[in-house]
Amino acid sequence: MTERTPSPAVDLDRQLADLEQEIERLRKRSREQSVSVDAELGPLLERADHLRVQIYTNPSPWHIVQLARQSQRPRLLDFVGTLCSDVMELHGDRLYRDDPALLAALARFEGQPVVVIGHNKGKDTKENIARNFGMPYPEGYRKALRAMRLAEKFRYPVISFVDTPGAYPGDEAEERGQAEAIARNIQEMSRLRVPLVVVITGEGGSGGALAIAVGDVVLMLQYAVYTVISPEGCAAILWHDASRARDAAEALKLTAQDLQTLGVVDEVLPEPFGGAHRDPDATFAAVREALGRHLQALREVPIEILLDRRYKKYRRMGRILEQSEQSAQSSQSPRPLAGDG
Amino acid sequence: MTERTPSPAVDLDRQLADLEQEIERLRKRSREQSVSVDAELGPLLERADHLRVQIYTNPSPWHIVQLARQSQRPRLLDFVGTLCSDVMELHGDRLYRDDPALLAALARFEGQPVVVIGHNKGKDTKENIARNFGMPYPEGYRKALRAMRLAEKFRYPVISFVDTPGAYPGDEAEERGQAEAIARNIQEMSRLRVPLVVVITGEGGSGGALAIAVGDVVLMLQYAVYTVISPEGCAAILWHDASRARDAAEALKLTAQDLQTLGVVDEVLPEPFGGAHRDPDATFAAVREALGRHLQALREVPIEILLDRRYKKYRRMGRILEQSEQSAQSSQSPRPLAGDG
Amino acid sequence: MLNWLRRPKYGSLERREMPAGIWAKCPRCRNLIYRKELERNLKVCPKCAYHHRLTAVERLEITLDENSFREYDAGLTSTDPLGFENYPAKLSEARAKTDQAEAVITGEGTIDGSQTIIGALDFHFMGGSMGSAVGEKVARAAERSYEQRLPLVIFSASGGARMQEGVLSLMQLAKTSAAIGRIHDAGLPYLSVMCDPTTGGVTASFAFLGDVILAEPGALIGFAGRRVIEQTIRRKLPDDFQTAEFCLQKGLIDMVVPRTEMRSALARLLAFVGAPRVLPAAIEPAPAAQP
Amino acid sequence: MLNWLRRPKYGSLERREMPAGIWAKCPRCRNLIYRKELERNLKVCPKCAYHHRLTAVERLEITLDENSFREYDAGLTSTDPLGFENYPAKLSEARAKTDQAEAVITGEGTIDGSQTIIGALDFHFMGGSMGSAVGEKVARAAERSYEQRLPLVIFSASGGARMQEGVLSLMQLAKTSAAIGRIHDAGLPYLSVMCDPTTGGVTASFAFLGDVILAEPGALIGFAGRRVIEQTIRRKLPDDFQTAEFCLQKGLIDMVVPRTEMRSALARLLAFVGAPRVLPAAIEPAPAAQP
Ligand SMILES: [Zn+2]
Ligand SMILES: [Zn+2]
Repeated sequence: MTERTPSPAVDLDRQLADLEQEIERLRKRSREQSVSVDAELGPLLERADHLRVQIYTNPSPWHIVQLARQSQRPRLLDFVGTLCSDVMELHGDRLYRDDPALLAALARFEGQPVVVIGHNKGKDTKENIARNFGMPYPEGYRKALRAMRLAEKFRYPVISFVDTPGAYPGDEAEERGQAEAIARNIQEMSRLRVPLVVVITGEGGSGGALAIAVGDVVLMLQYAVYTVISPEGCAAILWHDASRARDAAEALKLTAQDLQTLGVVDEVLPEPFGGAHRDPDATFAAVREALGRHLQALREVPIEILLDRRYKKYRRMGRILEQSEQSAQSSQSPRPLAGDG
Repeated sequence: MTERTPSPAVDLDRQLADLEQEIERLRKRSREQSVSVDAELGPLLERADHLRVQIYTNPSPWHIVQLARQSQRPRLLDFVGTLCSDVMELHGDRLYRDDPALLAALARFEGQPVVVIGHNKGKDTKENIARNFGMPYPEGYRKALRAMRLAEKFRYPVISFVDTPGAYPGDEAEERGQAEAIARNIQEMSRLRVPLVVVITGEGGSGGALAIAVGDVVLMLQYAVYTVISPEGCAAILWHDASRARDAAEALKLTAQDLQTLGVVDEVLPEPFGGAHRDPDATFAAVREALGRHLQALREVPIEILLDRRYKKYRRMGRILEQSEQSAQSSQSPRPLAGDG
Repeated sequence: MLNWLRRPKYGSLERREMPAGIWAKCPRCRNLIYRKELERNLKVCPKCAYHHRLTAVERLEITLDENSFREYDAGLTSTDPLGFENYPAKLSEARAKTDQAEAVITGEGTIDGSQTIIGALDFHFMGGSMGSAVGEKVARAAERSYEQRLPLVIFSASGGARMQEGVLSLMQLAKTSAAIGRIHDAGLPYLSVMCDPTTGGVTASFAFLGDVILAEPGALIGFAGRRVIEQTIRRKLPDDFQTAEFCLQKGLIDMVVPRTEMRSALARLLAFVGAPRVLPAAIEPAPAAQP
Repeated sequence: MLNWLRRPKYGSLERREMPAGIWAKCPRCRNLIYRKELERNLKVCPKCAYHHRLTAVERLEITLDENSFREYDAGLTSTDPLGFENYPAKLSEARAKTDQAEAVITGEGTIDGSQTIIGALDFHFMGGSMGSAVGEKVARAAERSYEQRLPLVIFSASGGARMQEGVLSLMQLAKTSAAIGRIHDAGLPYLSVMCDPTTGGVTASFAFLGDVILAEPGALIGFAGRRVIEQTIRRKLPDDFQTAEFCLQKGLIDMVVPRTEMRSALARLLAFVGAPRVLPAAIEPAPAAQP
């Protein structure tokens, strides 16, 4: 994975993009010059369809990034509206503002009370502007924490839906403590005394996602992504070339499958061929089944054991090497260092 | 106390005000017309001195209001600077802003670690503008709560110095939840798991004072005041005449002595003749002695007992009447009411 | 309105929440509304949705299940601890005007079958101001919630602390907040409903300490008064300043709920937080017929 | 600087924090400073008080009592879990440049006699970025604080998460924050010191979770980068945006403490929170002379 030549999947993706460009060019010529291009177009369309099937069958990470960001992809309100009943939205952090980019609600899942939180991305420009494209301010995270404290008080599980490009990178968000709000949530979720189930449904954008994504169980839709930095941002920093986002998407290991392998995601929920938006009901059904199963199992775990498991789960994450010559000394018995001055 | 004629004390105070006006008039005439007014002035000055002694010996509530607001009166930083060592100021609510109207600090009192909070009034216009005349925004109260939580974590007592005209009545303070911040502090102080000693040193202005004035022991300087509404505000509402503030000061029972009688204040700390600013060291000594004595006593009380006492202390406050014909029924056994429809 | 809870007690004068007559003029839209229609609509203007202020009795009537209410501490009243000019006379006047002993009614009842402790402040009684008696009744309600492990619901409508009781009224902020603190410690739900107006000391204590805070549309909610703020900042405030909708946007309250939906919202919340259910007699199994 | 802690370990290259030479040019005031004077002044410019960045070793040297440091987990390093382009080479380069195995040094020591667990991030090592090893060492330090009932002090200097470890680096935010949460539960003090720069993932985890948060003057402190913010809001940011002083005013940190006073500030805080004291040998009572 360290080679810089595109993977076969990315290659397919680029072929498709080139083809689509060619098809569009042909169609434009046909319109402008009123000539028929069917003869040329036919094989191209066929080839494009074929490529699409190939891509959907085994989409590249970059293609999955596109699917995760897809504007028709089911959003938080679709999930909550379908999976929950008796939804009562809670507003505000009781400190500064109600942040429409983050939803907090009391609701019932399969008849049982739960607290639901989630990034509230919109489906169209108007919704997205109203909800800041699902990018919370600190007050969004603080509202989520307030809702989670209610869950803790009433001993109801928390279900968190993750779908954000990231925490909003604005000056006012910084001034009001974006970092503090995220850090606080992460810490408090690591010791919240109720079961926490996270579903990453679309974009899991770095700290802005993690701020509501610490859980006993982290589920992830097949074509969702979860990453420490956007592929574009990564490419810009590493190669000073945002257009190399495809390569970055490969390198970052941001797909559900990769993350399960890395131990970050507990279960990947299958999506319909072509993505969740092609058959939302099937997607909802998969989420419902997994949520029900995990909540049921978590309810039976005594809370101290649950907290200990949760702690150890995150405590294990990452890959380290303890060099043999030193680990025996350092890990078990700290030793003084020889100073040189 | 329901009569509307001024009390003797208020009367003295008015006589002095009239005399001082007359003296100033004479002196002005002497300056402007270069004439000697000594013959006229002598008896007036003598009479004024006499009146002052009478007033300081038994000051009226309105006069005590003036003493409490006196610009030369020792301020928070005087108390903390004199009574505490190793003062390390804490800043900010970790949410929005650092409020200079309210101080929070780690410090030592008689060598023991304590957390100090207090309204930070200034001594001159410049200081007062910087510190908003000791009128906190919500973030001031939230900073105080954060400091109290640290005290709770480290099991150190809290000393709170109260001296404010009130919580700042500005639009932004409202928008950021002034009421919520005060309510939260009051609730949390009622169950904070460390000893809490409050010293009302100057103006105890309503909810803005109470927000840091719930304590196991509430001490009050002799010429401090503590009131639900300013005398001016009370007069304006009751009589549509703010100039009747003297009468309101009488009616509101806002002096330390009155408040001890009402059970709101546990101990009145004597001030030097003429007020704390006439001999600050004596004032500091009185506060130091009382703080030391009460903290010592409170340290020996197991925390559950302390919390229970604190709860009961506030639970008892107020004067009620339970009407005999109903109280036997209502208080012990709720009864259904006869509906008329 | 349902009228099942109304009862004369200090009943010297007729009830006067609204001027008598067949027609009522809406103070917002100025339309003349047939009074019976207004009452049927829970005193919400059918033309402009203006929420007329309710008495505490009316509030309980439209919220609780019929005949489910048992009042607490009906005879508990404030005294005149400071000997404050005119206070006894004002108390008498308020009692005559409202038929109530004090500015809050507390008790227990059911909302759509969910058992709850409930309180309702009455703005018609000295502006719903909180003196010793209001504080005591609210604190006792909270303590009963604690002892009986029942939820607590409080409707606030108050101008603030009752200055005629001086600092003792301020101390009611501490008394009520401490009592609410206990029910939070016990993991019991407390729902606070802010009605027009909820200002001053009541906001700086129990009204803002709810697990969930609801408000009626258009309700004035704030700590400091508009005039004081305008004098302080030397600017005019916008019209919507300190309205329920404004507070919602500022993140200070959870929901703005129209009066006609309040009862069902509370019922859903109480069911959510697991209030004990009392089944209506009608659906309890009938005793087997004796042969 | 004191030099008592410096030691070659990955020692392939000379230390290069500042370009060699007798004179150093201050990047802020542009004055030429005699390098020895700069070192004596803890790398704070004597002309303009600019705080030059320190290595983790330098940080520990000027903070801890001489020879009091015992390092933890010195050999613990990140691997290349994603097979990320060039990452192994970058790690080698950083090791060569800094003589350190990773971007943080952790251990235990005393500050003016107060025992503490301590960590210092090193911006010179891949921008102080937090990968698995940095997260692990910080988490282990927190756990040792928990187990040994000792305070924890962490100096942060970091550009954020280490993207070459992908989401595993993001998970270090959760790992470290959870470990800090445990020491808060145990009532143990944690002091966080933010040095220039402290940004990104480190701010969104342990750096902002201190009981008391200190910062060096002028330190850059923030979550999102200035350029990203400016692109987002389409405005230029003021010069002081995201400085320590700015954060102090915004209520986000407790104190801005000059480097020359940091050791004594930490010592006072540790004494305040009751860190166990280790008396210097010199003032321990001498054994009685044998006759
Ligand atoms: Zn109307
Ligand atoms: Zn310089």
